Amino acid sequence: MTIQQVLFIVIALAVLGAAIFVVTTRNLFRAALMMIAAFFGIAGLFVLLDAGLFAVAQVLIYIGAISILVIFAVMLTRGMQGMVPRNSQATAAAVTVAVVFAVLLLLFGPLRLTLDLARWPVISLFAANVSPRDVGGIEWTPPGQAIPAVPDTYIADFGRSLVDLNQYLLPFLLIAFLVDVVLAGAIFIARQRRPAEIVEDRQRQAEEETEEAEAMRRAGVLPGAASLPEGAVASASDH
Amino acid sequence: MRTDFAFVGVMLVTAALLMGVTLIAASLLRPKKPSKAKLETYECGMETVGDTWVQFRVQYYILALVFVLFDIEAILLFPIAVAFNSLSFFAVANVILFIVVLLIALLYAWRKGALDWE
Amino acid sequence: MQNVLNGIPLWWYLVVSSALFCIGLYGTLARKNAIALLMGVELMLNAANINLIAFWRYLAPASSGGLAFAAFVLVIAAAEAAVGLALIISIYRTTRSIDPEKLDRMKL
Amino acid sequence: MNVINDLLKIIGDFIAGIINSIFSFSPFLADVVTMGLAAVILCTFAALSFMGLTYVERKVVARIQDRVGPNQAGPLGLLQPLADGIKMFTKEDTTPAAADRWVYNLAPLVIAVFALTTYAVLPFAPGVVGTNLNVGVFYIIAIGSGSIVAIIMAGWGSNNKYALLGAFRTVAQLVGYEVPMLLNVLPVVMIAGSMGLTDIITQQTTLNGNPGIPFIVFFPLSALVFLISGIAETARSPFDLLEAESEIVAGFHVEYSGMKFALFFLGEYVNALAVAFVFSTLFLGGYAGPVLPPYIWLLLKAAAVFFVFMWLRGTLPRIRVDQMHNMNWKFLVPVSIVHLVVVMALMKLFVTNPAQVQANGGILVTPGVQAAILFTASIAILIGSLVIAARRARIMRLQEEAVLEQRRAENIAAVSV
Repeated sequence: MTIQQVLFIVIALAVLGAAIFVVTTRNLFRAALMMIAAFFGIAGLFVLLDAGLFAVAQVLIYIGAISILVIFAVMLTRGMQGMVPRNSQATAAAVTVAVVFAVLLLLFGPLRLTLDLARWPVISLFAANVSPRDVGGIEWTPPGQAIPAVPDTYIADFGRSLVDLNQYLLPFLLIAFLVDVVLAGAIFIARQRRPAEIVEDRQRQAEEETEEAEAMRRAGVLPGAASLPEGAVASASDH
Repeated sequence: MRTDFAFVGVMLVTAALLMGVTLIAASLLRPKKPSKAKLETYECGMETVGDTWVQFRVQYYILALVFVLFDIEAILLFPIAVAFNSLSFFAVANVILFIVVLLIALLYAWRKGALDWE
Repeated sequence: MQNVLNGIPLWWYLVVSSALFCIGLYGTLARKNAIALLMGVELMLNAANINLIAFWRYLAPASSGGLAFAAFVLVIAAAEAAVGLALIISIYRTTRSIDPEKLDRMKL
Repeated sequence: MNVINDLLKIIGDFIAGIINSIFSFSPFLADVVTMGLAAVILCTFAALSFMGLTYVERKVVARIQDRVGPNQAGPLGLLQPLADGIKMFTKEDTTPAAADRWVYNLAPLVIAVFALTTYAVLPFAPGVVGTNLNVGVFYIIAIGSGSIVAIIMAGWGSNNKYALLGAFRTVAQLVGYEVPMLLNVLPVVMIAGSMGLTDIITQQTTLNGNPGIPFIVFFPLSALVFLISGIAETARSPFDLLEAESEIVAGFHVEYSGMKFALFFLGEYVNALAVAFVFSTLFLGGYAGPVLPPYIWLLLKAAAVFFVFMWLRGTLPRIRVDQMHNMNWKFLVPVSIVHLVVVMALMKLFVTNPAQVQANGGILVTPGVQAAILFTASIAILIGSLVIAARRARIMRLQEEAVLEQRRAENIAAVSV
C-alpha cells in the first residue's frame, strides 16, 4: 500500500463521515461546521490529485466564503429552533438515493474495472471514425498507460485558457455578468426595506390590482366588485 | 507539487499536536473548582435574560454576499495574473472588461445602499 | 487496463464522489429545513468537482478543461448559495418559517 | 559558500543529514521525521516570537504614551512574558454551563493551528523555507479563512450574546478586508508571473537580468492598501473594534480564560507577525539585501513593519464600525479596482521583456522606467481618490450640518409657540 492510498482512504472516510453528519444532525450550526470539515477534506483530495490551486481555492471559497454565508443565514433565520432532521418524504428519499447510488456504482464502481474511453457513451458516438484521442481536441491518456505529470506551468496555462477566445473566454465573461445579476438580485431580495418603501410598494400593488380587476370586469370576466387577492393582505406581515 | 503540500499537512498535524498538548498540560496543572456562579454565562454581573438568539441585522449577510462575489472573482483572476506577461492585448482588454463589470456591480450595491452601515 | 496514479485507480475517486453526491442528494430530498437543503446542494456540487478534477488529472492533465469547469462550478456554487440564502432569509422574514414543505405559495 | 550568509541552510542540511543517516533504512520515515522536526522548529519560532512580541509591544506602546511599561519581572521587565505564560498556564479556565462544549473547546485550537500553518510557506533565506508552494500568496490568504471559522465557532460555542455579537462584527470586518487584500496582491503576482513567495523575491532581486527593484516602488498604492487591510485582518488597533470594552466586553473571546484565551492571543500575534513577514516579502524584497545575511534582512524588514503596527496602535484612536465598513467598501475596494485596471493597461503597454514585445507588441522599456511609470500612476490614483473622497466628505458634512441647523430652527420655533 502506498502512502497516497492510505491518505486517500483516511481523507475519503473523513469526508463521507462528515457529509453523513451534515445531513442527519438536528443541530444546524454543527451541520455547517461539519460541512466545513468535509470541504477541507475535499481540498485534501484535490492535493492528492495534484491540483494545489484548487485545494487552496476550495479553502478560500467554500470554507472562507460560502460557509460563512451559510452560517450567517443560520443565525439570521434562527434556523435551528425546533429543527426536525427529516421531512415526511425521508423514506422515499432514502430509497431514491439508494437506487441512484447503485446505478452510479455500476457505472463507476470496481465491477466495471476498466475505464475504457472508447466504451463511454458520449465518446463512442465519435468512436466510429474518430479515435478517442482526438475527441475535443484533447490529448486523452489511454487506459493502462502511464499518466503524465501535471505540467509545472498548469496555473499559467489555466489562466491563459480562461481568456483565450478559442477556449473559455465566453464563460469567463459571462461569469462577470452572472455575478452582476446575482449581486443585484440577492441584494434586492435580502435587503430590509425601509418602512416608507414598503408602504409605497403596497400602495402600488393595490393600485395595480384594482386596475387589473377593473379591466377584467370591463372585459366581462369578473362580474362583481374587485376583491383583493389574499396575497396583498399577507404581505402586510413584512415588517 | 504533492510533496510541496505534504509539508503543509505535516505542519497542520504538528501544530495541532503541540497546541493540544499545551491545552492538556494546562488542564492537568490548573486548579479546577467549578461552582454554579462561575459557570454562568457572563453578562457584566447581571443574569442573562432570554436566549442568545438576538435579532441580527441582515446587513451582515449582505456584506458577506458582496465579499463572496469578489472572492470568486479573485480565484479566476489569480491564474490570469500568473499568465499575465504572456497575454495578448485582446486578452488583457477582456480581463479589464471583466473587472469593470464587477466594478459596476459594486457601484450598484453602493447606490442601493447595501454598503451603508447605519 | 486501468488508470492508476500512485496506486490509486480512477474509480476510487469516482466512487467517493458518487457517495458524496448521494449523501448530498439525500440531504436535499429529506431535510425539513431550507438551509440544510442548500447544504446538501453544496455537497453535491463538491462531488461534481471531485469528478471533474479527477478526470482532468487522470485523463488529460495537459489540458486545462477540467480545471476551467471546476472553477466555473465553484463560481456557480457561490452564486447559487448567495441567491438561495437571500431567498431563505427573505422568506423567513415574511413567514417566520423556513420549512420547504410549508412554502407552497408563489406569492408571499 | 559563505558560512554566515547560509548559516540557517547549513544547520538545516546538517540536521537533515543526521536524520537521514539514522533512518537510512526508510527514506520515507526520514522524510516524515525531517518535515516534522522542521514543523516543530517553525511552531517554536512562532510561539517564541509571540512571547517576545508581547513584551516589545507593551514597551513600545508604553514609550509612545509616556509610560514605563512592564518593569517588575526581571531586569527591565524582560521576564514579563514568562510570568504571563506561567499565569496563563496555571489559571483556572471555566467552560460556561450553557456552552456547546465541543465547539467551545475546539475554537482556540483551530485559530492557533491555522495561524501557525501560515509559516509553512514563508521563505527565511535562500533555500530555507518550509515548502515552496507555487500558490504561496494564495495559500496565505486562504488559510486566513480558518481563523474566521474559529471566531464564529468561539462566538457560537460560548452561547453568550456578547460573544456572538462580537464574533459577527469581527467576521464582517475580516471578510470585508480580505477583498482589498486579494486585489492588491494581484499586481505583485502579475509582475512576478508567479504566486510562489520565493519566485516573488527572486523577481525583486533580478528582473529580466537587471538589478531588481522592490515591488513597493512599482505599486506604492498596493503596498499601502495591503498594509491597512493587513492590520484590519489581524484586528489590531485602530481596527480592534471587537475589543471595544465599553460595548461588547472583549468580543468573541469574552468567555475564555486561561490557556484557551492564551491561544486566541497567540493566534492574533502570530497572524500579525505573518502579515509583517508577507508584506516584507511581497513589497520590500524579502530576504534580499546587501552585506548583511539574508535572514537578518528579513527579520529587520519584518521588525520595521511590525514597528509600524505598534506605532499605529499607540497613536491612532479606535474607529467606529460604520467608518470601518465605509473605509473598506467605499474607499479601499473601488480604489484598488481602479488601480488594478490602470496597472494592467500600463503593464501591457510598457513591457520589459523583449520576447513579449515581439509576440504581443507594446513599448519596450527598462524595469526602472516601468517602475517610474507605475509609481507615478499609483501616486496619481492615490491623490485623485483622496481628493474625491475629501470633497465628497465635505459635501456630506455640509448636508448634515444643514439638516441639524434646520432641526434646531424648528425646535426653537416649536418652543416659542
